[in-house]
Amino acid sequence: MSANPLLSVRDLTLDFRSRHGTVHVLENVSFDIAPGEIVGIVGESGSGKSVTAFAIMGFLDKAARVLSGDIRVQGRDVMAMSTRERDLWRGKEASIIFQTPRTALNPIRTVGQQIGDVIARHTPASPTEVQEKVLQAMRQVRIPDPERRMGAYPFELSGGLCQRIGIAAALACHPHLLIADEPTTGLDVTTQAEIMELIRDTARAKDLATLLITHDLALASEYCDRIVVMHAGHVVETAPVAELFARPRHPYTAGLLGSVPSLVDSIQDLRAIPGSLPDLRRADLPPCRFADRCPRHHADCDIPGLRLEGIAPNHLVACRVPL
Amino acid sequence: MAMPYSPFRLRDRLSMLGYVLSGNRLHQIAFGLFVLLILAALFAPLLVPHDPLATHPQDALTPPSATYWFGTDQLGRDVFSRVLVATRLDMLIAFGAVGLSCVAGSLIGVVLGYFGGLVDTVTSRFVDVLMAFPLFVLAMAMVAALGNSVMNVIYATAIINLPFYIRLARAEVSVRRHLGYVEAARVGGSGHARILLVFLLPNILSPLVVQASVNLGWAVLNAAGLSFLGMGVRPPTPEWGILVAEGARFITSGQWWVFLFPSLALMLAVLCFNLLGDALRDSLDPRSRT
Amino acid sequence: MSLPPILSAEHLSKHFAQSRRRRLPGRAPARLHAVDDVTLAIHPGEALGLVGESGCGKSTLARLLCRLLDPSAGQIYVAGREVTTMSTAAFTRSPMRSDIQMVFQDPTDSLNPRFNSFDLIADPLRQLKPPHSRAELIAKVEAAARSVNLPLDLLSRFPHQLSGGEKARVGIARAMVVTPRLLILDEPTSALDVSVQATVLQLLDKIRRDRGVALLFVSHDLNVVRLLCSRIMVMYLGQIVESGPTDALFRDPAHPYTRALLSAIPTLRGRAGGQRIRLDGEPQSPIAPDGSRCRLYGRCPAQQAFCAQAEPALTGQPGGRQVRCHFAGSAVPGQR
Amino acid sequence: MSRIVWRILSTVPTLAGVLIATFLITRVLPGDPAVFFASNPAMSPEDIERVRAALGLDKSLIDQFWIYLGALRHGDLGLSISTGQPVATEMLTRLPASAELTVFAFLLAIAVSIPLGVAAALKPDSWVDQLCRIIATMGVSVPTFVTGLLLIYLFYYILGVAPEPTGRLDPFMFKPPTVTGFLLIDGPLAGDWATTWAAFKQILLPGLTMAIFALAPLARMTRASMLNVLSSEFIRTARANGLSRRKIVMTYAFRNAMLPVVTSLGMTFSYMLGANVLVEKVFAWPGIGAYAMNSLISLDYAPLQAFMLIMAGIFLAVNLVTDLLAGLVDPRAGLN
Repeated sequence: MSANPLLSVRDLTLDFRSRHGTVHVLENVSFDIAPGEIVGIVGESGSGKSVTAFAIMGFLDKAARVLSGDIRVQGRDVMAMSTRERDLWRGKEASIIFQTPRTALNPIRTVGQQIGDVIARHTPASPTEVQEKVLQAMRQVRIPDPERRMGAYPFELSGGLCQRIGIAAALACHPHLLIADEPTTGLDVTTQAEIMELIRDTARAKDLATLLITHDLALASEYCDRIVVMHAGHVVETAPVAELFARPRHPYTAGLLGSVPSLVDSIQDLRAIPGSLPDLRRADLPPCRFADRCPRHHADCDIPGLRLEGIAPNHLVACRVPL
Repeated sequence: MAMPYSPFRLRDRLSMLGYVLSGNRLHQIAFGLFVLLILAALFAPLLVPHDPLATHPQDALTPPSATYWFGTDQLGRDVFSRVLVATRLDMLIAFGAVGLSCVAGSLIGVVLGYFGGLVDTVTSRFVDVLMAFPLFVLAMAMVAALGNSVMNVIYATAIINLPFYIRLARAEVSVRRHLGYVEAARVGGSGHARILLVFLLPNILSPLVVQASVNLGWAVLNAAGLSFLGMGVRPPTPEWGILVAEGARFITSGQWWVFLFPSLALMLAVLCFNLLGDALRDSLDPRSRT
Repeated sequence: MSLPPILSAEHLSKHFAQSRRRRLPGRAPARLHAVDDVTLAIHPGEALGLVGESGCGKSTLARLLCRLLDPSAGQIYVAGREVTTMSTAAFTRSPMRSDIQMVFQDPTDSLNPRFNSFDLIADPLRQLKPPHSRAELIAKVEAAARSVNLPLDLLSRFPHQLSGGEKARVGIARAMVVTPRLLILDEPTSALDVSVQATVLQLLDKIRRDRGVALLFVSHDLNVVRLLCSRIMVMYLGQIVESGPTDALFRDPAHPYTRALLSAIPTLRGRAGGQRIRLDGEPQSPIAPDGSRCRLYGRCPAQQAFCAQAEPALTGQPGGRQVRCHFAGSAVPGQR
Repeated sequence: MSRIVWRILSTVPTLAGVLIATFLITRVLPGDPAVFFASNPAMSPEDIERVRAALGLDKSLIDQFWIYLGALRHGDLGLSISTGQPVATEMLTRLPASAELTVFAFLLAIAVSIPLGVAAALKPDSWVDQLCRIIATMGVSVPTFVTGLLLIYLFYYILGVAPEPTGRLDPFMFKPPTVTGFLLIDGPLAGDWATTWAAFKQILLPGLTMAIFALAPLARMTRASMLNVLSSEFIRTARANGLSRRKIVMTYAFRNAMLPVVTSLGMTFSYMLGANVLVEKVFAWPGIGAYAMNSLISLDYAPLQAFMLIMAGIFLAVNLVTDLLAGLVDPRAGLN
């Protein structure tokens, strides 16, 4: 892990209490992001990737209970912040953008006003200055004709433009950390490429630590520097993109790569992962939550205390019998 | 031959009801009240301590006592017996009116929502016109036009509730008619009638049942309101609205029991239906179900 | 191909009148051109891919071909017989109904929540090919379940008790139980996780190979279509803009839109053309499109002034390909 | 702008339906008004016919309808049979009483229910939320006439703080000169504070009764709408961008939550108009509800017809205004 991370998540363990018992959502989740680095968290639904993002931003709902862990952004303990501190921190130091860009915007307020609200909240500025900064923020995300568009309502703009507005608002106050939670789900392929290029270029230009949450391995491979693979609330592997795809060490990562259509030549080469996610409400979850589906399952796997360990430089894996 | 893959059974439904009730004290109370109301409606004539119509002039306007639990009215009739016996009539009106409007309204609404088109436009306009009138006054006018009788109160109440079912069923169906399972049924060879009856109607039953439960309360209010004004059911028939109207005369002279007990009965019945509606809403809402 | 097509369509169009509420009084109703002049044929045992972005009309086209919607113009032939003259209701009652079946996008939406898996699969059988006995019904339903690798003990479960992959398989079993000759699949895997998607794709390929069932696979995901289909049609704003064998289309996309689409797909293997092709500007409105210019005009990186004056026609190219572009087959300035 | 005109025009068919319905309702009421007039035994059958002709009852229904419309154009609502007075005049003297009561109660209900609903939504399961829930459930469960009677019993008989429930003003007090017809406005205009205070005391109990009736659905709706908006994605975005709680609640949540509430205000107002009949009876309020009821009992159809027409007209107007109001706030309606 990098020497001077901007974001560091250490041993984050949390569960949800529901009517049907306790759901063990995350266990010992750890990873870092350096300034200017784009890290992708990849996993299937139910792997806990969005919960991780929400924990960083302080968005967990009441049912969630953090059992252990430490989240630091620029060395600052995020979970120790008061509500007020966190409100002033969000949007200024760290921002998050969501999927379904249109519903993520207030339908009855112009997009310019909405970006302006963020600027006015975090920087002392006169109305005309705010106006100028709104235009600046819109130009930064390459919105054509911002003077006209700032008076538009979300319903008058396409999904791609709405997502640009979301990014403009998130980046308006120049945060150091950007979390993008499935930012292109529901957008067309051509729009998706534009949004992802915008995120990548901005991260590079502003030295922004970026966390991309996605279920799309191919997308992550194209735009990220490093990938964190999650399965059932565990980080199972993390490595630089090229290395992860060239030589996956965790059987789950390998299985995932085998099931991605863009990575194989013919349908016969496609490999599905047998079985399904374990029920996270189980009290007796095995140390390795992939054990029941794993082709390499071994007696050692059932010994408690499985940790994410370095297997090569910058390459960590949580497996007793890595590939 | 035994069914190898058995669908839902009654027992499962009952256990689900138990599960829903177990969660909420208020819902249990509502359900208990509902059972009491039904029992009272069925067996009131057997349970009353006095003849509800018999007058005891010497006991006129006596406050509640061991003999007369809720006191007596100006003619010495037992208020308790009258309130209890009135349950049957009020329940008959409520269930009759809601049953009629629910069945007719949801059938109309389902057809309108599914087929749309000109008939839908015209009928929706008609419903708009109906809703433009104060519905209670409309019911008054209808009872006046049709004549004072219990059946006419039921019809009038049913008609003013009709728009709600038409609108509800129409909205629910027009949301669902483009859903995958309806298209799948068409690809699977089902005709329109079968899609309506087998696929759509059962799936919109939940909101209809919730609406019906709330409407039972409205129907009771409506019937009582009509007879309070001297329309519909006529004295000396015991009916909650009439009892309240009769009691109202003695408020300013301090005989509170004559109006209070029928009022309480009325309130409890409506409260019970409203709480039951909430309970059903909670239990039938797919988001709150497991 | 020597065999006659199972399903073919000629000059098929579907226009939707815009709702009156959005219309201003005194103006003619605007019409949304969802599908415009589509001609295609699907042969037995073939897998044809239909690709396009949201709103391009691919789902409407699928529903037209499935006789769920009546076309505004054009003809559909099932095994050479014209069916457009029949009403959708009459088609539902005809034996051709079982020949063409459909699998829907959202596995949750497309399963009646009040039926268990057994009844879900049995329903089309009861309507279209009523079995003679209950034993026969059970046997056929179980066979359909086995053919999609659905464990039989799941047959008594209700949709909300099934996982996404299991629901998708129930949906396929329901279509397969009446032994169709063509399956129309409307984004059947877009709601599934990749590892589940892989099983479903392999299952569909196996069904095609083992039973000779033709597939019309509608998707926004070119990579998925590439694996499953031998031929691909690309749609843009209601029109087919390019069609051809999968390999050729991927190797050498001829239409600027196809090229942009291909270049936008994230991939590990390094892009063939290298550079991302951007489509700038907003798409034209699908409502009453201007018939005198190319529908990609305004976004096309290769456009010439001429493109704004004439709408290109879909023209045949060598190798069984078709392209709707004025510059198809010729070297385009600034391209390639 | 044209959309506003369009919205206004869209009430025309409903208005036409209302006219036809009011006309028909009174024609199917039992009892021949002419016979009622002629109940004097001295009148011969010829006299009855003459009265009938004078009332236009011998013409066909269609002709009668045109006569009815023609009279309406001149503001002629016919003659009351029981009093012999023009209905329009009687209505005008009574309408202010009803209007004052309804508007008073409506404003009271809005002033209480909206803050209550918002507060309940901001703190789910707190005491405010419980209070809101109790009020909402009780409000719809207690019949208005029972509420009225309970208030009279409590404040007039037991506590003796309220005046006797006999109309708008003590019979021994002089009405201020009529400007608006609302005593609470005309009193201060005339500088007559004693009368104003007396009128206020009179309107308090019936106003409260009606307000309690209207409060419940409004509070419930506000709470539900506010909860719905607070859980929506754009509120999450606003929080993610660190906006202040005040900004989020007032600018982002409240304005959006009010859209459906404002639209439902028209409906609530209509219910209150209907409830007027009962409240006016309980408090001997000299309004149009009581007037309509009396004419209904004496089968005097002209006042009833006028009452229905006025009620429906007010309903349409209020709905139009609330729709336009909501449309001005909501850019999606395209009104501005």
